[in-house]
Amino acid sequence: MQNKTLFLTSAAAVAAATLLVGCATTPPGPTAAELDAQAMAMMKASFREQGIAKLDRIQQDLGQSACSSDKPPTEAVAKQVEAEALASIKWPTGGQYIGDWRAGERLAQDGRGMAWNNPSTDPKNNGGQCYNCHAIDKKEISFGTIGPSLWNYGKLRGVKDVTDPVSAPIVQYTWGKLWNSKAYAACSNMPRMGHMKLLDEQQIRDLMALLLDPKSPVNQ
Amino acid sequence: MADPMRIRAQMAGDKATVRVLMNHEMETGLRRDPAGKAIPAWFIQDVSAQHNGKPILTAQWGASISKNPFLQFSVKGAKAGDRIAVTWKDNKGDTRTDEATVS
Amino acid sequence: MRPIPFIAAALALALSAGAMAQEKTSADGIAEYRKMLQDGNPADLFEAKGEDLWKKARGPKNATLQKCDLGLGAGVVKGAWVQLPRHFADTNKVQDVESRLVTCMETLQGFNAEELIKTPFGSGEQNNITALATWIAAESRGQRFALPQNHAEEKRFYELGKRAFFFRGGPMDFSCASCHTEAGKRIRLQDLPELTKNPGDGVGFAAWPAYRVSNGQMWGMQLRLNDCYRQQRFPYPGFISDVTVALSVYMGVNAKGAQSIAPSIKR
Amino acid sequence: MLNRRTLLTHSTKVAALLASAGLLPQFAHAAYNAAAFEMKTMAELVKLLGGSAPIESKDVTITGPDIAENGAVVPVGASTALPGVKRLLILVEKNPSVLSAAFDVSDSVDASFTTRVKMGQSSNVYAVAMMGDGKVLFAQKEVKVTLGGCGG
Repeated sequence: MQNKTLFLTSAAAVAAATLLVGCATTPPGPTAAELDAQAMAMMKASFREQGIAKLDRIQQDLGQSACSSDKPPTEAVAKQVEAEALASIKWPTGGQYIGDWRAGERLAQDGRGMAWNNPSTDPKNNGGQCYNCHAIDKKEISFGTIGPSLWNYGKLRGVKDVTDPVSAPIVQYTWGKLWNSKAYAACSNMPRMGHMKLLDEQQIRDLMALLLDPKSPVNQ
Repeated sequence: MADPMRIRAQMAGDKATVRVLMNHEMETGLRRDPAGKAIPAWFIQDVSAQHNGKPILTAQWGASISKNPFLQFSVKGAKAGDRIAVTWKDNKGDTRTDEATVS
Repeated sequence: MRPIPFIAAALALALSAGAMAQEKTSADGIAEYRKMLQDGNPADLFEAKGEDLWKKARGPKNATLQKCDLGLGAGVVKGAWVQLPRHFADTNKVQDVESRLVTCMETLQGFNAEELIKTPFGSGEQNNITALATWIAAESRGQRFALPQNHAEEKRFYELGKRAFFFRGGPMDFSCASCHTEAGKRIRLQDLPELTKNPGDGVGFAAWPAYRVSNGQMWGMQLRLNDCYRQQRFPYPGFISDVTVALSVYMGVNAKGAQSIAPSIKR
Repeated sequence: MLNRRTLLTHSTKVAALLASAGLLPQFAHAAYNAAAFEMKTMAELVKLLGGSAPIESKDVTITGPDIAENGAVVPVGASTALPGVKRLLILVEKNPSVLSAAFDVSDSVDASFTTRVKMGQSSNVYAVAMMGDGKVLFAQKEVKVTLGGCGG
């Protein structure tokens, strides 16, 4: 099957080159648009499903395809992605934003979930994988640097009481960022934890507590 | 049969530095396979070395030695061209001996 | 009185650098750990096995691989690794080392290519392919990457590889680019090579095949990419599928001039 | 639990092997001491091996990294320049079995060995020198084991 695809795509490339050969001094390769189409065909032909990882995972949504090149999307597309993401955010039931920072720390440490060797896509089996990319509690020296440091996240933003209305904007922003990071940056590297059902509401509450609870070690 | 070892023996001053890599799983017996079944312990227990046929070292290992074990030691009074042999034996009774020439 | 401002300044500097200093210490510790492992890389075991396999008559045709053309002519191994993947006229395909080995094992030794491709990593002939790739890479140790980009298919595969590199998908919106487009970034404590350009000697593409201490396995680039896609939460890339070869062309061409240290040792 | 049972079956197996040890002369004098690999602490272990209470000593050296990027492979070395050393041990305090390796020192080799051990968690590692006169000297070092990245 792979062979056939390759044959077909190269045949197409040869055909395209033959057509154009009359009006160019050097035989041109495929155009950018042709390569885009060939790349999509290649992605489709090269992968097979395995365990919980089905082929729909390489069917891109608007945001994914808009952020799939070395150039950022146009401002209009970025705005559209962000607006759709913002509208998708599910705010917490009963306005309960904050859970248990201890459970949050365990989630932040846990990098498992959603890979083809994992048993199920149930959020209960997933970690938040936060330390992969962020410094969080200073005591953990094994942290990544793709995202910004979250040490003193709540403290630096002046959160003394998470229920105080003064804290509401930062509390809501943090929930939104965890639920669907693309609401605030179309091509954010951060997974959409809530929107893609990587974590459930309670798990996000626990991460919220890790970041915002004045008692959390992060804010000492 | 077990795969061969890699033995390098190089002169350093009046001694030969011997570095050995062994092909072995070194299963602790404490791990489980994906189906939840305990993986039986399988590890090298005895290691010995000979210099030109004369025993110079014996060692006993537990299952906590890393997979594909590494061992380094120095042989006194060795010279280029001497033979260094290393033997291991595991808990299943499998054994392997390989030899290197000091360079 | 003179020294006081100096001391105060130094103290202030020391305080502000406090957090940084701790990070530096763990980075130094990790560097020291990696250095300790350099001497006695178990990859040597696989390299030796690969050399034996190359010279041993095997398969239904009971033949060796010594007439296998890795791009520099039949049987030429030295220097071949740093020019792979490349286009091969006989198959009219761009092939990486593993893909080329499958071709040679089929044509010279009579193995069934489909069977080889279906064999899971870490078992049977797949282990032999990894060992062979390890030895082939080792024969070019110290040489600099110079993938050919003359053939139209080589250029096309570079472009396809670039597109695959930036392709976002899966439940976590990851692409290769999520982790590998900036210098100096880490996942946990693991440094991430910047793969859109030459990331330096012995870094990124120039560091594989490698022995993985975490699981005691030898990994060729095919398994390396396979596990990248597992961690990207993608579906399963076929062994020697076009996407894997195209990505290798993209990374390999970008790594032009980087010195190969393969086989190396990795966390 | 599992550990003990496995080791017990080993002891039987080893006993059987010893009966045929004549085939392997280099091992004839070194029966595998399965009991030693069941000990949980340095004190227990040294007592079992017939040594006196271990004393920390500058004359014994333990080498290893401050931080191990992966606990599956931690390079450790034990050495001493003291004359009269009979045996060098490498221990990992928090492993299920404290003893990793025991090297019998002869006049033909340096009392210096390097190997690699598995560590389940951050722990002290020890080099223990058992001397001909029954004294037991040791050196220790803490090795931090870091968590791996990503999904593992």
